[in-house]
Amino acid sequence: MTAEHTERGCLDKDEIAALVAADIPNGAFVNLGIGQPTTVADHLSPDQGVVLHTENGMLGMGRAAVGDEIDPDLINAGKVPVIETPGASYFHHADSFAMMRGGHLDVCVLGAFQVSCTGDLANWHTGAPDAIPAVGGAMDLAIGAKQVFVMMSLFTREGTSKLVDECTYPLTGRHCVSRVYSDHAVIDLTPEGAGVRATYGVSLDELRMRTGLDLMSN
Amino acid sequence: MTAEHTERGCLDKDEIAALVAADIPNGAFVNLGIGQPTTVADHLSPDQGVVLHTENGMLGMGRAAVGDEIDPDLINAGKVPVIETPGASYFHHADSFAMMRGGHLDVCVLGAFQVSCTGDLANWHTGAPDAIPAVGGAMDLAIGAKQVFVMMSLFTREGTSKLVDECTYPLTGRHCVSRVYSDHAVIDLTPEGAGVRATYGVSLDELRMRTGLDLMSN
Amino acid sequence: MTTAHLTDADAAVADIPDGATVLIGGFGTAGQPMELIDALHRHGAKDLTVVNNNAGNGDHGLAALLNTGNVRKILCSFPRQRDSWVFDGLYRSGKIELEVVPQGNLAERMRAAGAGIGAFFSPTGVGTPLAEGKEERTIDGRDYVLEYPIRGDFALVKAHRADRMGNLVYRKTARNFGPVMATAATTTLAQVSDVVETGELDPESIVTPSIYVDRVVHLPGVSELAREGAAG
Amino acid sequence: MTTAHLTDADAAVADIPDGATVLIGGFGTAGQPMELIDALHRHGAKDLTVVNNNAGNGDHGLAALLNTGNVRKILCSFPRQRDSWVFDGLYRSGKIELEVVPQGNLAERMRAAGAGIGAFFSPTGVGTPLAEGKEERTIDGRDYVLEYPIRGDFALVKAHRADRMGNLVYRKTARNFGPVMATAATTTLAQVSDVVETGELDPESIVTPSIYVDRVVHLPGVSELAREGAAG
Repeated sequence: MTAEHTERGCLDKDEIAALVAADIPNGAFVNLGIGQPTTVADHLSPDQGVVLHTENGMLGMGRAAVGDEIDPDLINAGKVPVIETPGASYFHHADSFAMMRGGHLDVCVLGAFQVSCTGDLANWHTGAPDAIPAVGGAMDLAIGAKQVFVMMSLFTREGTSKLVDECTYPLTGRHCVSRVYSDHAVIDLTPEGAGVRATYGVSLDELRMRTGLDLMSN
Repeated sequence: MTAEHTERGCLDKDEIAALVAADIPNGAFVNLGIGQPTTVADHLSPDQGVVLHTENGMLGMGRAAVGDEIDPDLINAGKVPVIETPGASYFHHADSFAMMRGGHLDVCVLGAFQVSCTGDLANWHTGAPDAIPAVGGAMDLAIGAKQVFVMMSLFTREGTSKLVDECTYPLTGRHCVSRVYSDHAVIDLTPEGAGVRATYGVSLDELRMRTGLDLMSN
Repeated sequence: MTTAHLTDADAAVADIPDGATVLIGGFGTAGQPMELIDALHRHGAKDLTVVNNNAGNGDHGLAALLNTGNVRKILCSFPRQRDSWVFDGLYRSGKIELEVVPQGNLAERMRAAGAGIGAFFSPTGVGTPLAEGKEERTIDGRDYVLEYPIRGDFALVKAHRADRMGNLVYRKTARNFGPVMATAATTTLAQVSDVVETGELDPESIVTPSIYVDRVVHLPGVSELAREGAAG
Repeated sequence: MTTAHLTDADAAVADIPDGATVLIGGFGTAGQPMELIDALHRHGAKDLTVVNNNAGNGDHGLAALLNTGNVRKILCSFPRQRDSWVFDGLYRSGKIELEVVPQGNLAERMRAAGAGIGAFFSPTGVGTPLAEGKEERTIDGRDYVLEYPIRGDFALVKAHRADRMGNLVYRKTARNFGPVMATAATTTLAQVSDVVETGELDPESIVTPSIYVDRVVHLPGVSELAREGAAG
C-alpha cells in the first residue's frame, strides 16, 4: 500500500536527501553522484557506518575540506577538496571502476533528466543537436551498484513528468534505476513497472493523472 | 654467417646458461622458467642490472634463500624460498600476468620438449594419453615477453631432433620462441624459419644432416 | 556491508552450502588459508567446485578435502605435482572433474568476475589443446581466445593483517591470488594473523579494501608459527 | 630497460613525434603532469592524439596544446566543462576530432592495452548512443558491448615519489589514471617531486613498478608549491 502524505506539501530538496540517507543500510558502500546527491552525505549519521566511494579512486571519503585541510591531491569526483576518514584506501582508476562495474557498491545515488518506469536512466545529455557530448562516469555509475537511486524533481518547470514510459533523452543506462526519490513521491522501478511507495502533498490518484502513467501501489 | 665452433665439443648446461646470460641486455626485465632456465641467474653479473620477475607476484627477485633468510611467504614460481633485492616490488597474480601478457618483460627463458623452426613451442605435455594435464604458467610465459628464449638439448636421448618442422607434442604457444640455445647450436627462429647463429662441436652441414632441417645460416 | 570479525574458523565457514564454488587462495603454501580449508573439511559441505592454483599436496588441507569426496570439480593451472597423489587417484578413477586453466587466464578470469567484465579475448593458449572449442578471433593481427569470468560463491584467502574495518594487507609473494579472489566471490573470508585498529593501515598501501571482505578470521600466531617452522 | 632520470622536462619530451598518441594523466589538476604538458607544448609536436579524462581547462596546460592546433583528436570522458572554452571552440568549428568514452571504459581500455587483452565485453554504455555501431552480446543474461584497447605511444603521468630504479608511489586521489596509463604506453614519462634511493620505498607499497617507467623527470618543489598555493 502506498503511504499517501496528502496532509502536507511536497518534499523540499533537503527532505529528499534525508529520506535517501535514511534508506541507506548500515555499513553500506555508497557512491553519491555530483550535485544534489552529494547532499545526502549531510544526512548520514556516523552510527550508520556508511563508507563513501568516489570514482576517482577512494573509499572512505569524508566531508568537504576547509581551510588548512584543503589538499589538491585529495578531491572528489566533482573536483571538490575533501578529507579522508579512518580506514580510507586509495586505488587507481581501473580498480575504482572495476569496483563499480563488478557490483560491489551497495548504492549509487544519481540525478536525472528522465527515468522510465522500467528503470531506464537519462542523465547525461539533453539531446540538443549542438551540445558537446560529455559523459564522465555517468554510464559507469548507472550500472555501478546493487541499487541505483535517483533524486530528482518529478516534474519539469513546464509541468512535464520526468518519470516517463520511454525516455526521449539519450539513455545513460537501461533498466538500471531501482528507485526514484522525488519531491512528490518515492517510486520503486522494476521491469514490471513503477510502484509508488509514498506520496507527498499529492494523492496517488492525482499523481497518476499528472504523470499520465500507470503507477502501481507498492 | 654462422659462427661454426667445430674445434671444440658441444656446450654443457653451464655454458648454455652462460651464453643466455651474456645475451640478456643490460637493465632487462627477465623471467627465468622453472628448471634449467633458473641457472641463468648464476651467470648474470650485477653490472647487467637485470631485474628478475617471478609470476607469483614479484619484480626484483634475488637468489635462493639460505638459513635464516628462508621465509615461506617469499618464494619463486618453483616454490623455492628466495630473497628480495633492493627496489623489489610485490603485486597480485592478475597484475603479474598482465605484466607478462602485455609484453612488458624483455626476455623469458624456458625449457622445451620440442620447438618448431617457426617458433612454435611444446613444453607442457608429452601427449601421453594417460598423463594428467598440468600447464601452470607455461602458456602465459610462452607469450609473455618481447623475446622468448628456449634452453634445451638439441637431441633426445634417442638422437631425434627436438627442433622440428612441426611439433608433434601438444603446443604451449604458436610462433612465440625467438631463439633456441642448445648444446649444439644457437638458432634464431622467425616465421621464415630457423637461422643458425653459432654451432658448437658440429658444423652447420652436419647439423643440417642430423636434424634433417632446412637450416639457414644467420 | 560491515565486515564481521571472528576468531573461530569453524564458525566462519559454517554457512558454505553443498554445491558451492569456493575460490581458495595460495600458491604453494604461501598465502594458503590452511586453517579455513581445514574448517571447510570439518564442516563437510559436499559437491563443491574448488578453484585453486593446484589440486592439493600430501594428505592435508585441500588434499584432505578432495580425499573425502567433498569436491566434484576443480579448476586449477597445475594439478600434477610430486605429492598430488590424492588428486591423481581421484582423477584416474574418474571421481573428480578437472578444468585445467593457464595460470594467467585463471587469474584474469577471476579478475573479470570481480570487475564486471562479461568476457575477454586472451592471447594465452591460442593454438593449444586448452583453446579447443573456444571462440577465436584475430584482432589487430594477433590471435586471441575468448575467456569467461570465474565467479565464486565464497573465497577463502589468507592475508597478513586486517584492520577493524576489514581492509587487508598481504606479505611478500603470499599476496598472489588473494586480492583477485576477494573481488570475485559473493562472500570473502580472510584469515589473518594480525588485526589492528581502523586507521592504523596506511591508506596508500591497503591492497584489498574492506568492500571486498565479508569476514575476517583472526588466527593469531598461525603465520608466525609457519615462519619459525620453515626458518628453523 | 633501465629507467632514465632527467631534471629537464623539455629534454624528456623531445622525441615525441608528430602523430603520436599521448596518454596524459590526471583528474582535474590532481595527478596532472602540468610541467610535462607545457614542455610538450613548447616541443611543438603536431597531429597528436591525446587521451585524458577531460579536454583542457582555462588557457593553460592541455588547453594551450589544443589552442595551437597540435592535437588532431582527443579521447576523453568529459570534454565539456565550465572553463573548456578552447576545446569548445575547436570542436564547434570542426578543428578537432572527439571520441567520448565512459570514464570506466576509458580506464579499462587502457588497462586492457597494458595487460595484453585483445578486447573485452563491458556492460557500461549498453543501449546508449555511445554503444552505437559496437558489437553487442548477451552473456549469462546480461548485455555487453565489445570494447577495444587504447594504446599510447607515450604516457605523461605525475607521481609523488620515485626511487632511482623508477618505481613509483602516488599521493591520495592524484593516483587516478597514472598507474593505468603507465602500463598502456610504449614509453612512460613520470614527473615526480621527490626521488629517493633504491630500496627506500616499501616493496609492498609500490604502485607502479619500474618496468612501466621509462623516464623519471624530477621536478622538485612543483607539487609542494601547488599544495601551498591551494591551501593558502
